[in-house]
Amino acid sequence: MRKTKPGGLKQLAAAIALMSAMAAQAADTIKVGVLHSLSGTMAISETTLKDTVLMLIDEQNKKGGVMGKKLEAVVVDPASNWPLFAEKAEQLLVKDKVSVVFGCWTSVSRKSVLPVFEKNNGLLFYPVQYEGEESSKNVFYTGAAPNQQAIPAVDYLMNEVGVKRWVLAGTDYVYPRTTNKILEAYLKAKGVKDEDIMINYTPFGHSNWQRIVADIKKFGSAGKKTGVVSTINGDANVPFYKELGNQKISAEDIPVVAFSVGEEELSGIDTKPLVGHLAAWNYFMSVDTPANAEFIKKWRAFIKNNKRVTNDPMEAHVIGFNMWVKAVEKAKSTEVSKVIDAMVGIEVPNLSGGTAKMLPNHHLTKPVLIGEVRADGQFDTVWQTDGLVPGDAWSDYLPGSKDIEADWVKLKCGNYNTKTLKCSGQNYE
Amino acid sequence: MTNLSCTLYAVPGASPGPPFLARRALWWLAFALMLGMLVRPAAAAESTAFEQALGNLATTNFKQKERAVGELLDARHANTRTVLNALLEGNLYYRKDDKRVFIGAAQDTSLRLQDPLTMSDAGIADASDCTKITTNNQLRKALKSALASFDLADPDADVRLAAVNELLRSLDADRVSILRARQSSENNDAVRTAIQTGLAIADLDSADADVRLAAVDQLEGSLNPEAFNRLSASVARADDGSYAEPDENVRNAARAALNAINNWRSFYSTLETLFFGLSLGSVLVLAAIGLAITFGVMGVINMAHGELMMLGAYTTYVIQLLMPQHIGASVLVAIPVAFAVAGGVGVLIERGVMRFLYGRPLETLLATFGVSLVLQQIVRDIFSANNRPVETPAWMAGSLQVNEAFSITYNRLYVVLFMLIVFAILQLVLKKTSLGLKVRAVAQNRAMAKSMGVRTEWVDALTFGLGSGIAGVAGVALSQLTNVGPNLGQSYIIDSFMVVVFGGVGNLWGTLIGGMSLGVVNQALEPYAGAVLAKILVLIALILFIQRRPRGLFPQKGRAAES
Amino acid sequence: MNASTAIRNGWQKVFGAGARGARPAPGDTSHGTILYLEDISVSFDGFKALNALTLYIDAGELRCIIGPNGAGKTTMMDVITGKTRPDAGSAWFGQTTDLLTLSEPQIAEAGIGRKFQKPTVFEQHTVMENLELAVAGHKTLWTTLRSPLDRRQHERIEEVLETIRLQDRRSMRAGMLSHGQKQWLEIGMLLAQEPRLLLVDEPVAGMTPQEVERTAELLLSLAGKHSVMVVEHDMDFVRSIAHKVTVLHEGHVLAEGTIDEVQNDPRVVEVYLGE
Amino acid sequence: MQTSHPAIQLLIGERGTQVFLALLLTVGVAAPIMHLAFPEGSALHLSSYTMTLMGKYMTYALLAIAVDLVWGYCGILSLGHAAFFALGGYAMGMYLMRQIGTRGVYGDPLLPDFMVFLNWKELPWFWQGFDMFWFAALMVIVVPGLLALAFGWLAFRSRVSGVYLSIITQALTYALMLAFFRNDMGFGGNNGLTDFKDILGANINASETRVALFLTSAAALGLGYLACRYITLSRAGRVVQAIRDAESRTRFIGYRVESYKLWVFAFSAVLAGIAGALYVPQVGIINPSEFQPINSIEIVIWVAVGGRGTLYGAVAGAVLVNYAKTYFTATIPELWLYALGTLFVIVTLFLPKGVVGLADKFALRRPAARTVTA
Repeated sequence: MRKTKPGGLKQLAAAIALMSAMAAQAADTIKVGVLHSLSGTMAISETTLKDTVLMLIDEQNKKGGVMGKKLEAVVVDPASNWPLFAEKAEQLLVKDKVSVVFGCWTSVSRKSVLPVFEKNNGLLFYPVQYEGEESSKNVFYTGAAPNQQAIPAVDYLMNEVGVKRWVLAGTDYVYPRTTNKILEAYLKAKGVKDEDIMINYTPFGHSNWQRIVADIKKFGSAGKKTGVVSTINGDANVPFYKELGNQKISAEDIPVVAFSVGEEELSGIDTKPLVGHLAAWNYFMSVDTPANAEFIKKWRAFIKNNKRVTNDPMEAHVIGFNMWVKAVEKAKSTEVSKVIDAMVGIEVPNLSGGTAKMLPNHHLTKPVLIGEVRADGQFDTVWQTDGLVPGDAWSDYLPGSKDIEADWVKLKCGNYNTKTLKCSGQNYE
Repeated sequence: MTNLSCTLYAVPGASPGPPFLARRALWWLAFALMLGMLVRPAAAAESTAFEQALGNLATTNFKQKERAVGELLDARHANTRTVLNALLEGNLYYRKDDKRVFIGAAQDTSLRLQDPLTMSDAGIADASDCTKITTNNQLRKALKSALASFDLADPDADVRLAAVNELLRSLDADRVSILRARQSSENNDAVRTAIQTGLAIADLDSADADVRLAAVDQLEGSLNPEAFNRLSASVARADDGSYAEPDENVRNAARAALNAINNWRSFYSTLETLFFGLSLGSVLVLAAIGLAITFGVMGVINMAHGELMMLGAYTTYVIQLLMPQHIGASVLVAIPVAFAVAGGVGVLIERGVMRFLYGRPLETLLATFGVSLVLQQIVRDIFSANNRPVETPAWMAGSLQVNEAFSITYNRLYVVLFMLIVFAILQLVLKKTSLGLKVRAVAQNRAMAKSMGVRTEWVDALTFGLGSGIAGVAGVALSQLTNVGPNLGQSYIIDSFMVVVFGGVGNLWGTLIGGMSLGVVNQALEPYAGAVLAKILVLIALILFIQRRPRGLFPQKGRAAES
Repeated sequence: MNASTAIRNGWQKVFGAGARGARPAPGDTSHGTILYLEDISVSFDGFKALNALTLYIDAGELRCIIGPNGAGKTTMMDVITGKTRPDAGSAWFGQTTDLLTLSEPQIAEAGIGRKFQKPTVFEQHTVMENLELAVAGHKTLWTTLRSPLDRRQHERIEEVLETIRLQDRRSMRAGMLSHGQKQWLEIGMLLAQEPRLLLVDEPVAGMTPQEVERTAELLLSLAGKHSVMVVEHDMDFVRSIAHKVTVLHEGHVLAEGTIDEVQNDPRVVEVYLGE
Repeated sequence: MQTSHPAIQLLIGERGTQVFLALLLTVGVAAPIMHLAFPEGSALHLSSYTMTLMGKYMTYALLAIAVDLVWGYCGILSLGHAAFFALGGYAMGMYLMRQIGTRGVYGDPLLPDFMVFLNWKELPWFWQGFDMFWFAALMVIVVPGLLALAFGWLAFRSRVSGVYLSIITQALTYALMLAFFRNDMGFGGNNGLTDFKDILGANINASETRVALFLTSAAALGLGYLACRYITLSRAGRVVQAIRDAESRTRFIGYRVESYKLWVFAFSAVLAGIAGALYVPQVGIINPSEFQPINSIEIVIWVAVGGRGTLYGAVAGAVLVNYAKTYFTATIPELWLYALGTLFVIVTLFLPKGVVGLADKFALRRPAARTVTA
């Protein structure tokens, strides 16, 4: 709050006029909630997404807003604190009465706000690749499901690189656990033996990788081509890759394919030891399309930094935001129920030259790209799926979920059991 | 020629890939060796094949690129090696309009082109008109393998050794014969041993039991993992009760060899664990030692200690930004600068906040916690919430390969040494300088020191600055091991306090020995319990230890300490 | 002490089990001696604070202990009250109570009270509360939590207040008292505890001459009913109260006797003059 | 003249206590009425968001009281009280998880969702019984209490004190955090326990349930306050404060210091556990980050900001700091750490007795609380 300088009544009057004008305008805006951590451990990843949403809102307002109304961002800081996520979500929905929320990164933050969104009939766009096993009426998942990231990546290693021995290394939380469970089942279905799979979990922020990397090296010296599938989260990656480099494990010997390392993370890493290691995403900044070039230009202008990078979750927000705008215009209302109904089937162009379509299970169709890390922190796409892969909320490779289906159009259910013909979870009565 | 190679590629089962390419490179080399000279063909036919192969590189399809590399080798052109090298290093481009391939040197937004056929200058082109011919892992491996066979006759023994090791990565009959040919003329011991190991591994497949036996003898004591794999395989019993190795004598010899190898392996793995422990311990000690001063000597519960380390790490980053051409020296320059920055901030904290709080140790916790929040946010505002990339200088990358079962990574080794140096200097400062004397005097009896003319305020500020400065120096070391971001401090503060308390507050030796033993115990447990459980067990052990010895490993003794 | 008794003792220390149960009457003085210290040695980092110290206190006796700085006076008191465990030797309270096996509160409960060299009263508490804390009675958590003081205890506190002449300061925080008053309060706390053996460390330091006089009277009046051990530097004060004086030097007893005997002992003279 | 029975002094005596109890009563009565009786949109309507927030603050306040009892009165600086809070929360969370029944996403009647995806076939032994409320409620008290007893017995018996004690309490909560983060432990790993449906048969998100939870929190806070006040006013309370000021002196008068410390510590842990149990249904999630060492430090900071050694100060600190957090993170999300950090520094430097110390200064010639006891 700036104080009005004691410069006379004129200024004061002007200020009052301005404020009342703002108030008048505020009444006529559509509020958009931004629920990303700006402090604490997750600020590293989430601050960028907050800026992305602000840029998208800015762009949209330049185009005249939505349905003739300006958009107004309501930014809060849940501070990487999971209960605070729920509190802030409730504040956005109940107090600020926002029409839509873009937010969350970690699974636990999403799980924390989920009941709040369902209770208050809110609308959340969740932009990060995640473990699946969820489909809520009030959430649209614009990041990748496991079948849009993990399985194609393993296919690539198996078929193109010839990997026979697998290390599944991850941070000990839900996303890696689930992903590895799916991958383990998938690999076994493909005939990989137990002794050729090594699974390892480490705590958040693990920094002493000497032992584990030495173990991977030993595991990889058994005469079969070995690959590492890494679901190691955020901060633990830097020391992991450093240790790999220092113990002279090159990408040619033991390639590591990561699902949580993107351009943003690489911009904080000395990339020399990583060159050649792989990442699987649905978007790379290096993708050579006009839409992407345009987006990068706008982003750099908005953030006033000519070196800032873009990444996959940002693209997810771009897609999600554009879809929401389209859905609102289609429904001619920002009312959440109407927008939810209008969302399914909406198509918007993604940044890699294809089209993202919202599916009845509230997931997207996405291309899958495998890239090798370059020395400059970008990725060379070395492989990509032929077409778009539809996101699968419930994995076909997990015993608990293979019979479950999500369909918010026909079944009106996020977890319909095709065996028992029952819907449990959100719409359970 | 082209036709011929086409038919060659059509052979079913000849999977494209590294061995395939390398084999041809080897044939070529064998041919050259037989002639006793490097081939210098200037014949037109070869040039044509070479040119065609080059043209095939102008693609985004990696399979096609691999084939083109094969063709390049087949062309046996004098410039093959140069082109392959350029491809490996990412200096090969093709012009978008006519798909002609050039070796390019980037100059800002333009490229200086060189014609690979004639090695003559081909002018300057705009970078956007050319496309870089990218490689992937498989292609790079193939290239390296192909280039290795060129290096086998290199005058530098290290290059030859690397080449032999490269060839050993995937042995086949062709390579074996090349290595056998090379064996006699090789005069370097290390290279010859490597060749012999490779040949012995190959000899395990011999039809002659005596040759196999000799090979097993040769491999006894070898730490080559491939040797171990092959020996293990030879004595493994198949489902039908038969052995891969039919001869009983050879099997027994192989078992004996395996025993010996296993003994060595477990010996080296113990050494490895010990080193892992010491290096983890060094990190703990480095992180804790500044705290041992501010907390142990001054009694300030400095929650901002982690943030002071963070400042040191960011200082390293800034120094690297300032001297991008001298990354190798930047880390060394960063050490004194980080000391000054963190120490200066420490003095500011002391003068601004701490000096009002002496005698109220618990309130220092509150105030420094507030300071730590502010420092974090300042860094977040200046450098953004993202991690910052701190480069590892070349001299700190890689590892010291003691043998094939045991290597020590340089960065960890330097951290251990660095910690010892910091510790030694600190001991010297505290024991041999007048500042040290005053610091110890104030720590023991503030009032008495004051009445004897020691300017306690000045000593307090310098002591706090010293502890903070050392935290900054620790931050430089951490920048080489982990993320440089606003949360860096948070992840070390708890561990630091535990080390100081475990060692005994106010005792630097306690901190050293405490940190080292916690590191070693943690690493010794990790193979059995996993990383998380090992840490939990260490924490529980710490709790139980403190209740056995309520004042840490080296308690302060005497009547003063009792009250 | 074997492991199981160690654990049991630890358990009792913490939970106070058996505190209200039957215990042998401590300080059985049927042989006329209340404190036996035999061959006690204590060392800190190689420095011998006590060196084979042997000392007996009779029941009802008022004994003064003198000695130069570092003679081991305070350490001796620490040993008696359980604060410091000796490296060797034995310490018995009467014939039946082995002090070396008891914790500080058990020793206090057995009937040994102590006044420290530096007056240590509870400065945040009022004078009254200080005495309430000290007054004899069950001191387990359950009792103190559940019930206020009984009538007898209140009477005792009133008596003590009168003795130490702090009646009109009863509601004042102890931290606000003058140095001398603090000394008195601490003595009062000692009295309220109703110990059988009082260890008094430099009771008159910082007192006015009148106060010193009154303290001497008080200590003399205590002797007979209680046993009192006084450590003091002030020789006039010692002369005014002492029947028997013990001189400590370098951790052991140098001389023992009446004040005149001691003052004429050449070894004592040498120790004091040498200082 | 004579110290009156502490029970009588509970409600009279300190002005701070009177103010606190009056406020608690007002809020406790007014908030539910404003929430239920006035329709949404009315100026007097209180949203469930605000009410839940207030309920959350109350559990924090109870936690702060618990810490104040051990730190402010007994001088034990526990930097591990978040562990007891979280354990109480987990006990309640386990009950709530069991109430989900077949409404989980996988529809398993017995196993919570996270166990289904970990492929667990049966309920682990330590989850047995948590389908019954009384059992869970008992565990809310027993688990933190027993842990505190065991830990305290080890620590106090061997006279671990000062920073050594503080650091091993940190080690305790740190170890628990790492353990609970492990998915193999069977407490849901990083995601913890969430997506609760019912409590005692009532929909946990319904307004009436929220009111009931709010009232329970208010009652727990009130009762917890009075219990602590009773303890501090009793003779035992004076012994406890004597231990804080001069531990070895207290020992020489004949008090079993270890025993006092242990039971105060355990009682405080139980209070923290109860606070945690009330916290969880209101915020809807419990996860291992509640065990974070930094959380425990924060609690101590609430107490210090409010005013150590006065129970109402602890309450004031908890509410003030958390309100500041709520307010700042919404209004100045980019700057709130500066605000909070500076607040801590300022309070330490200029308000050594916390904000209630400041309030006392302004209350003119108020008779000292202690003199009232005479």
